[in-house]
Amino acid sequence: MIEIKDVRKSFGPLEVLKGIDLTVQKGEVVSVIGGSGSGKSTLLTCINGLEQISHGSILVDGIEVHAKSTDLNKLRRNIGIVFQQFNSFPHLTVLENVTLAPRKVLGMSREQAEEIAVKHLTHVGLAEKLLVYPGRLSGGQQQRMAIARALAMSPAYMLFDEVTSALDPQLVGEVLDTLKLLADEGMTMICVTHEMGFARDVSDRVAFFHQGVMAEIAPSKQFFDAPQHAETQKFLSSVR
Amino acid sequence: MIEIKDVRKSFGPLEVLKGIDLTVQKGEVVSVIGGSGSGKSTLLTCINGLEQISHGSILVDGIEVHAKSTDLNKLRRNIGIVFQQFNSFPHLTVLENVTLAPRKVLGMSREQAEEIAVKHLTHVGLAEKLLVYPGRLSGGQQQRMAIARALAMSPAYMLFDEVTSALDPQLVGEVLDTLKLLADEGMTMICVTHEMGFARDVSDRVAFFHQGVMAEIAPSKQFFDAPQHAETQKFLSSVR
Amino acid sequence: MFDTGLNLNDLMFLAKGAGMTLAVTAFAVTGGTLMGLFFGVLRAHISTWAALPIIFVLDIFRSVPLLIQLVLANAFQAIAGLNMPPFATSCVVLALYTSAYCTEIVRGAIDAVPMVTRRAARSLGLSWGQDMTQIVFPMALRVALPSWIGLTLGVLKDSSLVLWLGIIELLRASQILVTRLQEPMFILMVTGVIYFALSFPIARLGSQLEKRWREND
Amino acid sequence: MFNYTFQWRQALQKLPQLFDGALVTLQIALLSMVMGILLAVILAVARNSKSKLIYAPATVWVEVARNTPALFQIYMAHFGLGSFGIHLSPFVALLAGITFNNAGYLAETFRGALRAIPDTQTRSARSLGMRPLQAFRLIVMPQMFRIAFLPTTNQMVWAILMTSLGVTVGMNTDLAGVTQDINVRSFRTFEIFTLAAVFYYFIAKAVTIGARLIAWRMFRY
Amino acid sequence: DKLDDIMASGTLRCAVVLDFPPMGSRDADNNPIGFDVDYCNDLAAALGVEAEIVETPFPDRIPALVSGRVDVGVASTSDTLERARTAGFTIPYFAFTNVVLTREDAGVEDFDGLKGKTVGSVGGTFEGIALEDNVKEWGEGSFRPYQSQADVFLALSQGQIDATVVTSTVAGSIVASGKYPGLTIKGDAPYAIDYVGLIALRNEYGLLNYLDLFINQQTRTGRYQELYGKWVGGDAPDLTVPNVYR
Ligand SMILES: Nc1ncnc2c1ncn2[C@@H]1O[C@H](COP(=O)(O)OP(=O)(O)OP(=O)(O)O)[C@@H](O)[C@H]1O
Ligand SMILES: Nc1ncnc2c1ncn2[C@@H]1O[C@H](COP(=O)(O)OP(=O)(O)OP(=O)(O)O)[C@@H](O)[C@H]1O
Ligand SMILES: [Mg+2]
Ligand SMILES: [Mg+2]
Repeated sequence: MIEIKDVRKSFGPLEVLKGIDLTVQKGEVVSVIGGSGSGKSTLLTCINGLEQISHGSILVDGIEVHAKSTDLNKLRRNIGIVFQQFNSFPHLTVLENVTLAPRKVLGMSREQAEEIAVKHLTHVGLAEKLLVYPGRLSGGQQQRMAIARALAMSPAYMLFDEVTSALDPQLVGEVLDTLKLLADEGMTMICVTHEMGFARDVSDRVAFFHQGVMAEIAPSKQFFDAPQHAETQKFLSSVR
Repeated sequence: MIEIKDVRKSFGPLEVLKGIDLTVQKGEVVSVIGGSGSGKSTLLTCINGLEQISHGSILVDGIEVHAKSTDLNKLRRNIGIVFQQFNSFPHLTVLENVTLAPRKVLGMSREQAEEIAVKHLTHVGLAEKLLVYPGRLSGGQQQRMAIARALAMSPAYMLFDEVTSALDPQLVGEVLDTLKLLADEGMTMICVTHEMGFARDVSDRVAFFHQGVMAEIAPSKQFFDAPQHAETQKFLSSVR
Repeated sequence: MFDTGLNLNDLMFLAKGAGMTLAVTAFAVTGGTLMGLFFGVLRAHISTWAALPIIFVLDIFRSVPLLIQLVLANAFQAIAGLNMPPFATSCVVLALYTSAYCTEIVRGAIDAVPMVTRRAARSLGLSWGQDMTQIVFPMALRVALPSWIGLTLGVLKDSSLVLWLGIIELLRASQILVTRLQEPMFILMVTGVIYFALSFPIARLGSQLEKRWREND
Repeated sequence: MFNYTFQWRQALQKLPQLFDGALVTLQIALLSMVMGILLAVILAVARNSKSKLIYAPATVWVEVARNTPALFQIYMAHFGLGSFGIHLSPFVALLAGITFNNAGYLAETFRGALRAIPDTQTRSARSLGMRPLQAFRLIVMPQMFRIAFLPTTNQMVWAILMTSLGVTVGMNTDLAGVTQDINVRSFRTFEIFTLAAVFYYFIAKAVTIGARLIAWRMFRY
Repeated sequence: DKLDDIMASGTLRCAVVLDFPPMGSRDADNNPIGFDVDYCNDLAAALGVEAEIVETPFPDRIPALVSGRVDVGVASTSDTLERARTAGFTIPYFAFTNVVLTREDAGVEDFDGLKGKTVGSVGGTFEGIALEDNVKEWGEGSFRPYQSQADVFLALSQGQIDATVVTSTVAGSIVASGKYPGLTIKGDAPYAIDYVGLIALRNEYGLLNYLDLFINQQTRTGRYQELYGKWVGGDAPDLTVPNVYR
C-alpha cells in the first residue's frame, strides 16, 4: 500500500505539489492525468525517494520513504519506475540492461539473473533482442525493455511516467498492451498518462492534477462520464 | 522560355535523369511531382547550372546553360531558386539577406538595394521583420524571405524545390499563398511540390517524374482528373 | 642513402630519449587523469559556486605557460627543501596541468549522461557508487575518449618542455646529438618522425575504439 | 622548512621590464593569430580539395603541426631552416613557429566548421549570381568563424602561452625572455617567475574576456 | 651539516654543464667528460666518496643547488655580487679570458668590429651579460641570448649571428675540434678576467671552507696545471687578484 499524506514539494520559491493525499491499495491501478507542469512527474519521483519532499509523508508498505533511517536503495527495489524519455543504458545489451540490477543489487548469480531477465523480456515481447544494443531498438521496444528491467527486480509497485509520450503514434499501442497485461496480472500501478482511452479502460481510479493540487479523483468510469471539477471538464474536452 | 532537351544526368554509375524534354513558356507555371529520388531536385539545379549535365541541352532565353562560353553568374541572376531547407543566411538580418546579392552582384548602392528589398519583403508580408535575424523567424517566414531574396534580383524565372516540405503544417499555407500571388502576377515558375492542391489550383501544367523519366505531363485539370500513366495513378492514390 | 654521422649508438640514445618522453607522459597522464576524475566528478556534483576555488586553481594551470610552471615548481620544491628529482617535479607539474584539462573533459562527459538514465539506475536500487561505476562512467567514457586522446597527445608533445629541467627526453637528446654531429636538419627530421611515430598509434587506437563503440549505437 | 628568504622587493623593481615584455608577447600572439587564421582558411579549403597536389601538402602541414611539439617547430624554424642558410631572427622564427602551429590546429577547426555549414548555403548564394569566392567570403566564411569562434579563442590563449618557448631560440624581448634574462642575472628564480606567471594569467584572462565581449557584439544572431 | 651529509651518504653530486667544452661535454658514447668532470672527481676522491655528475644547464645551476639535487656546483659560475646574494661562492677555481669568436666571412676583425653586428652568447653568463650591455651601449646591432653554448655555436656557424664573445678555453677547443669549419678567433674582448668559483649553499660555511682549501690544494699540488694541460693546454691562468686579499 502506498500512502501519500499532505505532501508538499517546492523547487526554490516554486511550490509544485501543494498538499497531495492519495492512498493506493494493493492490486489497484491508478491513472494520473493533468496539464503540463501540474506536478505529476514530481509526485512519482517523490514516491521512490528520488526527490525530497518539503512537507507531509509518503509510506510504502508502512515504511516512511523520506525518513532518515530508511534504506532508500532497498526501498527502491520494491518500486519499479519507467520514465517518459528513453532511459536504457546504451552501453549494455538488452539482456545486460535487465540483469544489471538483479546482479549488482540483489546479488544474484549471472545465470539466475539471466533466467529471470529472459522471462520478463519474453513477457514484453523482446525475446529475440537479447543481445542487441538499445541503440538498435525502436522507441517502443526501448520502453518495453525498460519495463522488463524494472520488473526483473520483482517490485510490488510500478510507476509509469508518460511512457508513451515520446513514441511515434504507431508504437504507442505495443507499449500500452504491455501495461494492460501487467494490470491484468494484478500489479499495483500508478500511471501518469495522456492516453485517455488507456486511463478509462485499464485503471480502477483516475486522478486529475491541476497546478500542484489533486483536483479530482474518482473511479475511472465515473471520472470520465461525470467529471465534477470545472478544470477537469476543461482538460477532458481539450484532449478529446 | 526554358527549353530542356533530352537532358541526361549521372552521378557516377547512377543515372538520375534519363532524357528529360520540357519547354516552359513565358508566364507559365509548371508543377513537378514525383517520388523521392526521382530526380526533381536534380533537374532544377541543372537548369541554373549548379549541376553539370551529361547529355542534351538546356536553353534559357535561348542561351545554352552548359555551354563553356556562358556566363553562369549572369545567367543565374535571371533565375531565382528557393530550396527546401537552410535557405536563409543566418549571420545577416532579413534586410541584409535580401540586399546582399543586389549590392554585391548587381553593384547597386545600399539605398537602392534596400528600397527594392523593402518592396519585396512587404510583398511577402515581412515588412515588420527587416532588422531581425533569420534565427528568430518561423520556418514559413524564412521561406518567404528566401523568396523575396530571389525576387530582389528581378529574375525572369523562379524555381521552387519543395519549399514547404520542411515546414510545420500550419505554416505551409502562408508560403503557398505567396507562391500563388507570384503566379497570379505572371511569373514564370517551375515548382517541385508535394502539395497536390497547390499543383492543381495554381499550375498550368503538371509533370510527373518517375525514376529519372518524365512519365507524364498534362494541363493540371486533365492531369489530376484523368492521369494516363499507371505510375501516376499509383502515386496520386498514395498521396491522397 | 644519407651521408650522416648518426650511428646506431646515437639512434639508441634517441630511443632512450623517446622512452623518457613516454615515461613522463605516462606518469603525467595517469596522475592527471586520476586527479581529473576526482575533480571532474566533484565538479559535476557540486554547484558552480562551491566549485569556484577548484575552477580558479585549475584555470591557472591552463593560463600560465607550461615552461613557467615547470621552472616555478622546480624553484619552489628547491626552496621548500622537498628534494625532488627533476623527473618527479616534471611528472607532478605535467600531471597537474593534465588534470586541469581532464577535469573539464570528465565534467562535460558526466553532464552528457542524461539525468533520466541516472534516475532510472537509482530507481532500480543501484547505490550512488554503483550508478557511477556501472552506468555513468561507461557512458561518459564514450563521450570523453576523443578529447582524452587529444589531451594525451597534447601532453606527449608538451612533455618536451621538461628538457628545461635537465631531463634528457627526446628533443633534448636530439639537441645533444646536434651539438655533437652538427647536422641539425637531419637529426631534427628524425626526431619529428619519432614524435609522429609515438603519437600516431595513440590517435589510431582512439579512433578505432570510437568506431567499435559506435557500432553499438 | 624554508632554507630561503624571499626577496620580492628585488623582483618587483623589474615590473616595468616585464610589462614591456608582455606587450611583445601580446604582439607576437596577435600577429601569429592573424596570419594563422588566414593560412588556416586556405588550408581548410585545400584539405577539402579533390586534387592530390593541393590536398597532400595541406595535410602534411596540418599533421606535422598537430603531431610534433611546438617547441620542436620553433627550434626547427630557427636552427632547422638555419642549416639551409635561411636565417630567421628569433622574433621571426618564433612568429613563424607559432603561426605554423596555429594554422595547423585552426585548419582542423575550420574544416569541422565548414562541414557544419549546409551545402544549400553555397548553392543559394551561387543561385543569386555570386561567384564562388564571393559566396565563400560573404556567406560561408562568416558562418564558419562563428562556429569556430570559441576554439579559435582557445587557440589564441595557446598562442600566448607558446610565445614563452621563444627563449630557446634566443628571444629576449618577450615576457619569458625578459623573465629569463632577469633570472640569470639575479638567480631569484622563484620570485621573478611567479611575477611572470601572474602576467601570463592576466593576459590569458584578458584575451578570453575580450573574446567573449567581441562574440557578444558580433554574433547577435 | 652538508659536509657531514656528503661524507655520510658516500656520494658527492656535482652540477656540471655538459655543453661547455672543454670544461664539460660528452664523448662519442654520450658520457660526460671535461675539466669540471675531472675536478669533481678529484674533490670526491679528497672527501673519500663517489662522484656523481648531474648534468645541469646554465640557467638551472642555482635551482639544482638550492633544491639539494646537487651538493656542489662545479660549473664555471662567475662570482658576481648579484649572484652572491643568492648562492655561496668559493675562491676562484678557474679564470677565463674572453675572446671574439667569429666566422671567417663575417667581416669582424676585432672586438670593435662587433659594433652594429648581430652577436649572441649564452644568456646570463659573465660574458653574455657584458656583451649585452655593450650592445645596448652602442645602440646598434643586436644581441641574442641562447640557452646553451651549443646553440650559440650552431647559430654562429649557420650565420644566424656574426660573432660571439666567449671564454678563450671554449673558443680554443671549438676551433681545434674542427666541427665548425670557418670559425676563427679574432682577438681578445676587453673584459676583466672572469673568475669562476665553485658554488654551494650560501649558509654552508663548513663546506665552503673545505672547498676553498681544496682549490688551494689543487693549485699547490700542481693538479690544477695538470688538468689545464690536459683539457686546454699551455699555462694555467693565475687565480689570484693583485693588491687584494682572498
Ligand atoms: N529539478 C527541478 N528544479 C526546478 N523546478 C522543477 C524541477 N523539476 C520540475 N520542476 C518544475 O516543477 C513543475 C512540475 O513539474 P513536473 O515535471 O512534475 O510536471 P508534470 O506534471 O510531470 O508535467 P509534464 O506533463 O510536462 O511532464 C514544473 O513547473 C517544473 O518546471
Ligand atoms: N551530389 C550527388 N551525388 C550523388 N548522388 C546524388 C547527388 N545528388 C542527388 N543524388 C541522387 O540522385 C537521385 C535523385 O535525387 P534528387 O534529389 O534529384 O531526387 P528528388 O526527386 O528531388 O527527391 P526528393 O523528393 O527526396 O527531394 C537520388 O537517388 C540521389 O541519391
Ligand atoms: Mg512529467
Ligand atoms: Mg528533392
